[in-house]
Amino acid sequence: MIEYIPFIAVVAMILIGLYAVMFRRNLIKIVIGISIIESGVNLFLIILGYRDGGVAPIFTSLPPGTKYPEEMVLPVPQALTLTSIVIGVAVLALMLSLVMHIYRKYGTLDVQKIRRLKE
Amino acid sequence: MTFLEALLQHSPALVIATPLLSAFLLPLVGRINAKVRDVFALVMLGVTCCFVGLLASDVLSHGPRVYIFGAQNLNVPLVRILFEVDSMGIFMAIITVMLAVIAVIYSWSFLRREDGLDKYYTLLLLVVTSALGMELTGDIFNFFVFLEISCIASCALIAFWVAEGEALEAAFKYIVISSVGALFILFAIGIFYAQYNALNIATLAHLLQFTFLDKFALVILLVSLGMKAGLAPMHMWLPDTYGRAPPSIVLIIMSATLASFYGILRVVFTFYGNVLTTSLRFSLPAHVVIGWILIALAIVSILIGVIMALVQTDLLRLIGYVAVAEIGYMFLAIGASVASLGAPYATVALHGGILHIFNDAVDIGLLFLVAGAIYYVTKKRSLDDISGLARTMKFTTIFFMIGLLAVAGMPPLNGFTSKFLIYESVYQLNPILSIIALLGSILLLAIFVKVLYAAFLGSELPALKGVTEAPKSMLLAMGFLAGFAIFIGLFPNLLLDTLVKPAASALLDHAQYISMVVGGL
Amino acid sequence: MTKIVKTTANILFPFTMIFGLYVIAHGHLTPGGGFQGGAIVVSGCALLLVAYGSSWVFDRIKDKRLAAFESLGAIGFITIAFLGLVFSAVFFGNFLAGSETIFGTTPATGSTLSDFNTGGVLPLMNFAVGVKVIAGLFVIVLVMAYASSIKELS
Amino acid sequence: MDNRTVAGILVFSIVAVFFLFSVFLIHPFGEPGPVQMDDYIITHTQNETGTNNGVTAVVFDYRGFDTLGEATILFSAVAGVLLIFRKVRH
Amino acid sequence: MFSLESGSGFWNPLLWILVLVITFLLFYGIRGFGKSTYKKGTEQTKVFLSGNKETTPEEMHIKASNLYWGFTTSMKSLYSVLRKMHSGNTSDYILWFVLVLAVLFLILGVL
Repeated sequence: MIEYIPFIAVVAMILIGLYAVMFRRNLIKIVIGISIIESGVNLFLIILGYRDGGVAPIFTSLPPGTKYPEEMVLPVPQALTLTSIVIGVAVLALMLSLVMHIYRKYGTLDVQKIRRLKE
Repeated sequence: MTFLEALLQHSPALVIATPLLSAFLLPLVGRINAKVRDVFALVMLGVTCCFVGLLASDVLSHGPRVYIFGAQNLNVPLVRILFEVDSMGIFMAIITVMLAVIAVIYSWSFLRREDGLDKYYTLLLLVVTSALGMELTGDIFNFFVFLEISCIASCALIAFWVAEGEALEAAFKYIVISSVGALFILFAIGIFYAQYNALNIATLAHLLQFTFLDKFALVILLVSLGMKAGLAPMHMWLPDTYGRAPPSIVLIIMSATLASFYGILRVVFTFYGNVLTTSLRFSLPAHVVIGWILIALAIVSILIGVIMALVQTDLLRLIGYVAVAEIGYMFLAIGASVASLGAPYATVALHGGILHIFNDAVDIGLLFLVAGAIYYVTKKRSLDDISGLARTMKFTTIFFMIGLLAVAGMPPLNGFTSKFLIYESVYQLNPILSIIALLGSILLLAIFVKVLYAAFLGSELPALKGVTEAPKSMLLAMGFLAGFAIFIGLFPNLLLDTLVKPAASALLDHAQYISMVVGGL
Repeated sequence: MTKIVKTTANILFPFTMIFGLYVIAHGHLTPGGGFQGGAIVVSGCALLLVAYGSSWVFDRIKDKRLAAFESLGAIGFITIAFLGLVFSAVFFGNFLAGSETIFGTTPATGSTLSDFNTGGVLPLMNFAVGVKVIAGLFVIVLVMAYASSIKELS
Repeated sequence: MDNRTVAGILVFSIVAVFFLFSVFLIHPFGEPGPVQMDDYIITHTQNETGTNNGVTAVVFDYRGFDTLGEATILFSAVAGVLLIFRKVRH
Repeated sequence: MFSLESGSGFWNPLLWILVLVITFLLFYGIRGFGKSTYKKGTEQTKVFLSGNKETTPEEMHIKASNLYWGFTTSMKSLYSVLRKMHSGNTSDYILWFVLVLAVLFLILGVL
């Protein structure tokens, strides 16, 4: 059980984010919800690549006596997470600038009132 | 090695790199002169077209082509990203570049009076790049990256008319939907990585066991990509977006949507190709279950699309709902093909589905361009405010009628050819499906007769006295698509034999796709 | 903002800059790289935005110029990839690694001390990405801060 | 509680149960299953790419094309933000 | 070469056009019988609306939202459901996504 706690944290984060997107009415909170989902997925990728007692896969001044590859964490998930974080920043910037404009046009941030496009 | 051979060898990379480099250069080119910028965008897309054509001629005659980034040869664990171009991918790439060229030609006149055009062309080229990348890549994380590029760039383009609140609303909805979908796809990629420690599609397809986690990932991939492709009941973003984006952009967003649809094809046929025939509980084969799920969602899409389109008054939004119905036809064909895998009519259904991708791009694209022309000359969106346009806009009316008949599946236009294959093959699976598909087509005809009557026939309204014909470049763009519609309607076999049949066999022959990479080790 | 904030920002800004540039330059040796270092530099610039106000910064740095810099960074990155096509006959080829020229030393296997002259094209790519991220993130922060400070958009 | 909330909570809990159930089938934290790709990268980073940093080697060399896509995403976000705020000028 | 085979049937657009042209010629011939008695500018071409006055073209035009009135009225219950479904609310879009996700999880989880 104890070794699955990080995975439970991942699921909890994804579900909290999904809850915010589904049931919160404020646009900013929806944006925050998407950010939380993204953090959860990033955490998921990172914990997939962890090896017990591993060090970062960097050879500069590596502690002497470290056996590699057995004592290094996996590098690929870290690279994927890096990509994913930058994607998250880009999405966040675009979403927040849209929210700024929507607030000026609609005068509200309530998602139930921002629905001129329906039916 | 001659120059041409070298070019051919590197063309999978150049297909992506050319539009990408031109997108990076465009803000700098745009500082010189507006005219130079427009020509630059078109010329670079033309160069991309040449590379796609070169690649297509090679792939169709010599089989799939693999390109590895950063190394000459495949080596034992596939750590590098690679492109695997087969007939299906190249078929989609041809559709993408065709739509892009037409959209650029159309934009010349359509957006002449707008500002922010260098950003517009930059983002347009980026969406084209991302759609091409999704179609040619052989790496699942790379697919996700390109999906995100298309999501962000199209979102910014949807909000092009920032002065309208509705455009911003549509853009916000689009980015929420697509980023949530993309994050779920990333979660599924993580599951694959955890189980097999690979990110390459061919390797993963080779290793796939259809464990519970694989089923879980399959559901996430199907639903997320289905939402991006506009499958009901997750289609609501599509009419919003298509109705509020500039119509030239709709063509580009449509190519991204079709690339998501291609993603579903790839997932079902290649990724899970090895395990499709595994028996689940109650001795049901997996492909029957997946096929009927797709068929059910497709039927819902067709019915919701046509029924909702019937009551729309906003022309662009109406065509958006029709696009949902057309997506439903594609999913119907694919679902029927998966459900009856192995039967002779499964191949026919797949041919119909793949041909319908092309026909959908041409027909819906033509209708959007016509609606954009109407908006350009009248500045009105609602069908209630326009009437009698046939008197002044003769060419536009003709193009609209071609698009109308083609979408409704009337012979001898191109919509009929693919729908004919779909009806015939689906009938053998279950006659009721065929009847629903026909009913949808009839309702589509009714919808467009309404539009024809309301917009083009009838008396001339006093408010529309000064209306003239649309500018020449817009007519040229519409003419291209109308020409395609007629030509494919008259000679369907030309397209079917050269592009569609190889694409279908490439999808069905997943063993070849896998052995191109895994066997080469 | 008050004088305390401005003075603190004045003192911290150069250190942030230097640290960010260090992270970019040593991306191939220590944790970090173009993206991370660029983000650190932009956080220093955001400090200026907070301390002096966005219109003060907007007067001094044009967003168009920053966007052009960002394009240049992206073009630099893809140009290095194209150079791989020219010199090692494959797109994204690492043509400098092991060439014993600039950045061409191959480090000894196992734990080594940091040798700046390694990594092939990786330091160059880090630099290009660093330029791109600095300009790109800064223009996003700047435009959004300025737009939120004025009354009327569009 | 209206219908929407009830339906929302219902489907939300179904998805939650499936997510929770699925992650317990993944390998435990700290003991990755197959590692052939990552071990190859760790052992070959220094002589293939000439860099000491395994993560940078993956980001810029082995999966450099992803990084190009990532840079493109940032570029398109900047272009998008500037497009949306194009009317904001002095 | 020009016919599209589907395994159970075929479709030839050129043949279809040939049939269409022949039919048009036939109808053109039939039309010729009545043409001789048709005279322009006489009582024959006047509009007759049961003795009512002819309205102006602007009044004759039916607006798009009024077309298919009968169909939409008879399908009122269906349309009220569909209108409620297309609420235009961003959260609802995600709700539909999660709903489909849950249904498919159940289907593939049970099987």
